[in-house]
Amino acid sequence: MTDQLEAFRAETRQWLEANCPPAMRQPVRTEDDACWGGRRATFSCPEQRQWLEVMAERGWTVPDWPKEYGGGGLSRDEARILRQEMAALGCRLPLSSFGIWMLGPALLKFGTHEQKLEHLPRIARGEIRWCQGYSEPNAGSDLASLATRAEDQGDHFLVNGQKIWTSYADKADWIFCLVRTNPADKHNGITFVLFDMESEGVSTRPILLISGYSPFCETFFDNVKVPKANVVGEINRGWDVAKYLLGHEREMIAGMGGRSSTPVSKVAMAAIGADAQGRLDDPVLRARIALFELKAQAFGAMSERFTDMFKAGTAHPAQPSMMKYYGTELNKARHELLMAAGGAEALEWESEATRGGTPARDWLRTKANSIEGGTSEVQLNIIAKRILALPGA
Amino acid sequence: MTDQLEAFRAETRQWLEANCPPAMRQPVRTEDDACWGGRRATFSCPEQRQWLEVMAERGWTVPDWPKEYGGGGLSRDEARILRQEMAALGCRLPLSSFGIWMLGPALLKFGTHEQKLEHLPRIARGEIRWCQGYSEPNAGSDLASLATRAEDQGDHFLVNGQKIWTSYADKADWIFCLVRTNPADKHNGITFVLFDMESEGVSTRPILLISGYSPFCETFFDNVKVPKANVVGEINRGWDVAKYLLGHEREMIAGMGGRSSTPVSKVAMAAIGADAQGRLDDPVLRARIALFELKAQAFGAMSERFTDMFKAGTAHPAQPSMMKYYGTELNKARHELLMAAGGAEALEWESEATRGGTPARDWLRTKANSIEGGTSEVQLNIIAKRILALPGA
Amino acid sequence: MALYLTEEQQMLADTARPFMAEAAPVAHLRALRDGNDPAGFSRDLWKQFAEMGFTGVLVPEGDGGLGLGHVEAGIVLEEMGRNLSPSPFLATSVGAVGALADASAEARGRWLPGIIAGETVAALALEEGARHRPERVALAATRSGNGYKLTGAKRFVVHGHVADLVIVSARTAGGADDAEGITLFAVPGNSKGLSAHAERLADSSIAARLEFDGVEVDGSAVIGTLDQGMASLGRVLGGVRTGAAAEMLGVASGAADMTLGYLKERKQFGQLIGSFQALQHRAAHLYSELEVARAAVLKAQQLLDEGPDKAARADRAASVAKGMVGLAAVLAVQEGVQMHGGMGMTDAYDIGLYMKRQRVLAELFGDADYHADRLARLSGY
Amino acid sequence: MALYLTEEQQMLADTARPFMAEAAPVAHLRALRDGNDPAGFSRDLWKQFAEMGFTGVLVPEGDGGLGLGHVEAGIVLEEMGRNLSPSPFLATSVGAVGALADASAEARGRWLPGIIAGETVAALALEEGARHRPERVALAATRSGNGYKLTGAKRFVVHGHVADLVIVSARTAGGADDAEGITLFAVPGNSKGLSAHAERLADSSIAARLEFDGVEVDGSAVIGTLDQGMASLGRVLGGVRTGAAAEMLGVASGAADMTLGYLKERKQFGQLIGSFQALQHRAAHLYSELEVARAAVLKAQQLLDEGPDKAARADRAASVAKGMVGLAAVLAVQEGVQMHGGMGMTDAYDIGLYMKRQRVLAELFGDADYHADRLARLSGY
Repeated sequence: MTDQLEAFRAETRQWLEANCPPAMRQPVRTEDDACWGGRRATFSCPEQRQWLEVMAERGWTVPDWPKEYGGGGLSRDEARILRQEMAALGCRLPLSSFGIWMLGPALLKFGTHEQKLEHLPRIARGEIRWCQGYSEPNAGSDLASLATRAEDQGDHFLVNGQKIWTSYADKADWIFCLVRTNPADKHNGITFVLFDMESEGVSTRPILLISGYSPFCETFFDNVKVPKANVVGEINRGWDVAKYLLGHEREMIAGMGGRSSTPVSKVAMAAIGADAQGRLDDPVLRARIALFELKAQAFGAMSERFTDMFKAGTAHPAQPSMMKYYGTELNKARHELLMAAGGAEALEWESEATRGGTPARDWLRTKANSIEGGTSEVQLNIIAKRILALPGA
Repeated sequence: MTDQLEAFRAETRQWLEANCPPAMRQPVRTEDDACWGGRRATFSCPEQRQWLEVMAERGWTVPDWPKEYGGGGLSRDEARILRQEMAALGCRLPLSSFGIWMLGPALLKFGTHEQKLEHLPRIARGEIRWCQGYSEPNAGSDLASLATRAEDQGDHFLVNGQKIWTSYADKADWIFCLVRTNPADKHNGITFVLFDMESEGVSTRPILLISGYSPFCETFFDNVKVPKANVVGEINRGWDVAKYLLGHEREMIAGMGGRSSTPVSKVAMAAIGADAQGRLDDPVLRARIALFELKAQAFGAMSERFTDMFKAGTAHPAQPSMMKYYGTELNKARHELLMAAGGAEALEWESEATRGGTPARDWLRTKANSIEGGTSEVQLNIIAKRILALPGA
Repeated sequence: MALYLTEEQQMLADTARPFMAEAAPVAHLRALRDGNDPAGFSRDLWKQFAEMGFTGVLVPEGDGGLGLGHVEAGIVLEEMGRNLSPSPFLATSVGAVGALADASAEARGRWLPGIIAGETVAALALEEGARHRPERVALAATRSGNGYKLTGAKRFVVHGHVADLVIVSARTAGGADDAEGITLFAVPGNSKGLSAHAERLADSSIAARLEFDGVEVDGSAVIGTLDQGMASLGRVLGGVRTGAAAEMLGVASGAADMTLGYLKERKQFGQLIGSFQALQHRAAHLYSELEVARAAVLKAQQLLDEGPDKAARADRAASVAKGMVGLAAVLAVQEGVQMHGGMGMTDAYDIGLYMKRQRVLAELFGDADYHADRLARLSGY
Repeated sequence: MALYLTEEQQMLADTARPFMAEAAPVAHLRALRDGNDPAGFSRDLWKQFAEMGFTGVLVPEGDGGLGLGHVEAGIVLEEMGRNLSPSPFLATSVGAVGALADASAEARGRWLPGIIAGETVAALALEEGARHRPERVALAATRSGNGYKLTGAKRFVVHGHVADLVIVSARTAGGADDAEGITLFAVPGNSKGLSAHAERLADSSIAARLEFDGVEVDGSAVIGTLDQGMASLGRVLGGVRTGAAAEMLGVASGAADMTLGYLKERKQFGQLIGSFQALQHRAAHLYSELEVARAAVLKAQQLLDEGPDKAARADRAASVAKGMVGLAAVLAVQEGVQMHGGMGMTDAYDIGLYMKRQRVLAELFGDADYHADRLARLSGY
């Protein structure tokens, strides 16, 4: 077994070295610099398209999906080895996709064989770009209070309403979406449906964020026809699918906390310099950074532990809430320190020196970390109730 | 007017210089080192008794109370001048007394002429030591849920129940006490009564605190007879008196935050020393102290502002809650830093070098600051409701 | 002096508040930003400031101003902060006016009337590194005939690219880290050899990097005593630190008020979110921090206004004010954005603009880290 | 290695937990304290530790021990912390055993059997100032015949007044601040010239100031290489810092559990106080901090157990663990006392004892301030 895996590792490395173009071994700088695929896919360079194609060919955009649905059919160990070897070479993800990260796992668990065959291979090849229709303007943290109506018309639903925070809805081809099919039952009146964003009655409007970017949209549905064959799971049981997906999303976001990034202290030393004793020449900031980095390193261990326990199936089911809460708050704290460390220059919004205001825009962007995917307050409620078993008010 | 005040200042200084014994110009070290008076008064030295007597003679133990009740009859300005001159000479308070700080103001506002004549002069002269019977074991922050019963027996009440946190009840002569006279009405069923601690059926048990001291008692009432003449205010309206007193207590505690004390940095420099650049040789601790002292100095300004606004009658009536909350939390933070600054030596519990464990015991004592007189949580509730007008849950 | 506003000061506040809310509300900032205004502020508004008497609030009556103090200047600044009103008021009417108090009669006669009239805009060129280090001055001023020649660069000069007058700290003796040997100069913005590279900041204000390539000024440009500029500079910094604190306090108060309003109108899980105790306690804590910050600001302003006798105390109090407001205000905007939830992340809501402005004001003239450290150094630890 | 306990380690935990809860619960500490016990711990309990195999957990099998690692030692320490069990385990079975790994065969033969048998108690004499500064060593060891003569003083030597063996850091070359020139010695507690001044600490443990007045030891007392003691000392510190972190984690977990229990039984305003959202959020936050601290401790333990290859990483991880637990545990005991209200202030309730023990453990081998600074220095900033 181990010999087999070592052989797989060697082959994989060789193949990656031969097939991953050097341009695709550079870090991704912005969300737009990643490859998102779709009907209207744009590629930042020819190598990006090439990399997507060779990886999709092997099913390695989704290494652990079954081969019949366009996946690589790799075992968990093989998939891990592929990830490790890609990381070792610095290979970019060939495809960034909500289809892979979110819809795929839900379809694999709740979809019919027909639905899997129709959607999964196109996701794997990056042919269809998906977006997620969950949040609504008046729902917020209380997601299940969603109001977008789906009227039963026999073989189809007629969908009316509005979604918000749909990531890249203006660039997506299809949407997976929660709609209300029974107004009388909050949780058991929700259905999980899929439909084409080119359907009549769908329109989108990008939302300008405080960071100056517009990764999200408002999305409007005006008498949109959705065939009943596009229901995933049972009618009125969409909340089960949604919860499964949310758990998945939380883990993903939680996992991001552990990724390595330039230590704040390095940024600070570059901008501020050292004193005669070799210490950062800003004593109070230095102390705040030191206490932060202590916590960040401890959280690095926590991320490792969470991953290990999650794999072993021994993590508390609500543990992702803790990871999400702590990781996002830490990331916000990190960017506050980075702004202090950068001083006046970090305040620049458009300058070349800051690559178009990257420090300030990233800092503002992180403020959403503790809001999207369930606010910090919601995570604390979950920890209090589900882990600590504290009583309801 | 100003001339008159200046003359008063000069006389006062002269009198204090002539009459305040040098031993009474040393700072008070512990609560026991202060003069508490009472039937069983003990004096740490003859000067302490002498100082009480000469001050009581002039009514200056309670400078702004009316002369007919044993006070000094001073105007607000004169009383301020007296305080300033005492502070300038370092004169101790001649008398520490809950009778002065708490009961007196309540009697002056709610008492009958007879009650004032009976009690106030003895308070002023330190003849009777008072304690306060408010808290009960099952009430805590929800003070008004008190259960100590007072049964109407015509000319007297029969009191049964238990109080807790009665300061120095084992040393007090009389108690002012909240009792329940109507179990059907939470707030309008409470009566404020006074009685002698030597009454039959009263017993006390000191509570050992984590600091190793026992300033508080549990106090038990077993069929204690309390004449109706000892009711302050109306029967069943004792909550009004209590609220008035609590506000008074909160102000007093709030005011304590502003008192000057050795800066943490001085203690730290003495224990740890300076580095080559003259900075405290513990860089992260130094930063934490610096951020603390910044806040403490800002709070010093706040104390000044609160006092000024309070005098001018423009402070929000719930502002003492903010002062109490912030001041006590700050004081706890201060003692955490003092413990760090003192290092291993500050951990000593009985040593001579620490004057019997003063740093550690004081540190532990401050933990009660945010509990007694209304917890921090209660203060935050009050601020949220009464100042910010946030809605009830 | 009682630590609250006098009746006259309260009257000024009652005038300044509606004026600013009408003349320069957040919509005014948005219009400048969306129109990509090259100055970053409105000269028309500056004229209106003059009509209100704000521009000369700190100019002595003998020089044609109102002869009022830092408390009054702070009232204007707080309302600017509350409305995010872009204005050269802090640099000009507090900073430059403060510096010119030590300048020659000639320089005062040259600059003050324009400032009072709302025609002259000034900038402060005091920084050379990424962080606030006013005592590190490398820009050199060398003797040249009857005057001086200035060579070097300054950074983070807010609206320095359009300033008519630039107050510059320059080295006339000693090394870059010496407190001695610094001299302040009043340099015309249109001087030969002075060039500006302007950059928009996160809050849509514009700051410049100024290059001094042998800029020549005559002797009347010297402010205060040659080589002893730290005295004037210290006084100027006391004023602008306190002023920036007042403005940032306005930003924080505006953000907190907006957030409180949101807590009282937004429903989640069938309840007003302001009824959730966890949010109530956080709001109450924030309120407390802001009250403490307000007291610290007023204390510094009053001490500054008490004149030279209180200079040392005022100097410390300015650091307490700037540092304390820095701590309280960052909490106000962070809680503001978080409590607004997703809405708080959108450019359409104003709360994000408060976060940006707070960040810039926190950095300006030293943040809480700087001032905590400064107080520690002044206290000998 | 996966960052959770192996089955064997979990089994040890399942054994240690009931043992400690029965043999050395908080009542055991109270009995020692109220009886004013002169040692501050029970020799009987130490014998029981030996019977359980705990005393030799880190002693190699070749020397008669269990040959297990810091994860296993940490399991014992965590349960000690949870029960506030006073024991010389950390100093003896982690500290001294760690030091003796570098000692002569003679010294190992002399001390290890007694330790394993629960007959020998060791103390660590590493501090000379108020705060943890292990690299500052002034206590001098000078050559004397075949051995050394030790002169100077050490502070904060936990149960140093009754120790059979004292591990001492001494200066054999260089100045007081030099990293070079330090040598570790294994000194018998009953040596001539060694005197102890014992002081009870806030948590009822007893620490001594040790005076070395020309204490003579022979060459076999030298641990590791002469003048190169920082290597051994560093390894010992890595072990005891991680061990103190594990014990403090137990203290914090015990305090948090007790507080959670109180939140679920205490009523105020007609509701369980644990139903108040503000307290729920604080409890959930505390839970998160403790989980993170737990991960940091286990990481450090595993790295220590991976041997010399991982020494540098383990050394940093120990600082992360000690610092992080310091931050989390102080929160646990503060929230514990506050949420217990007035009850938390009474000696009759245990929560205050947790606060005292936490404070002492936080100071021992460096607090969060020290370790944050140390990590910064190691990272070159």
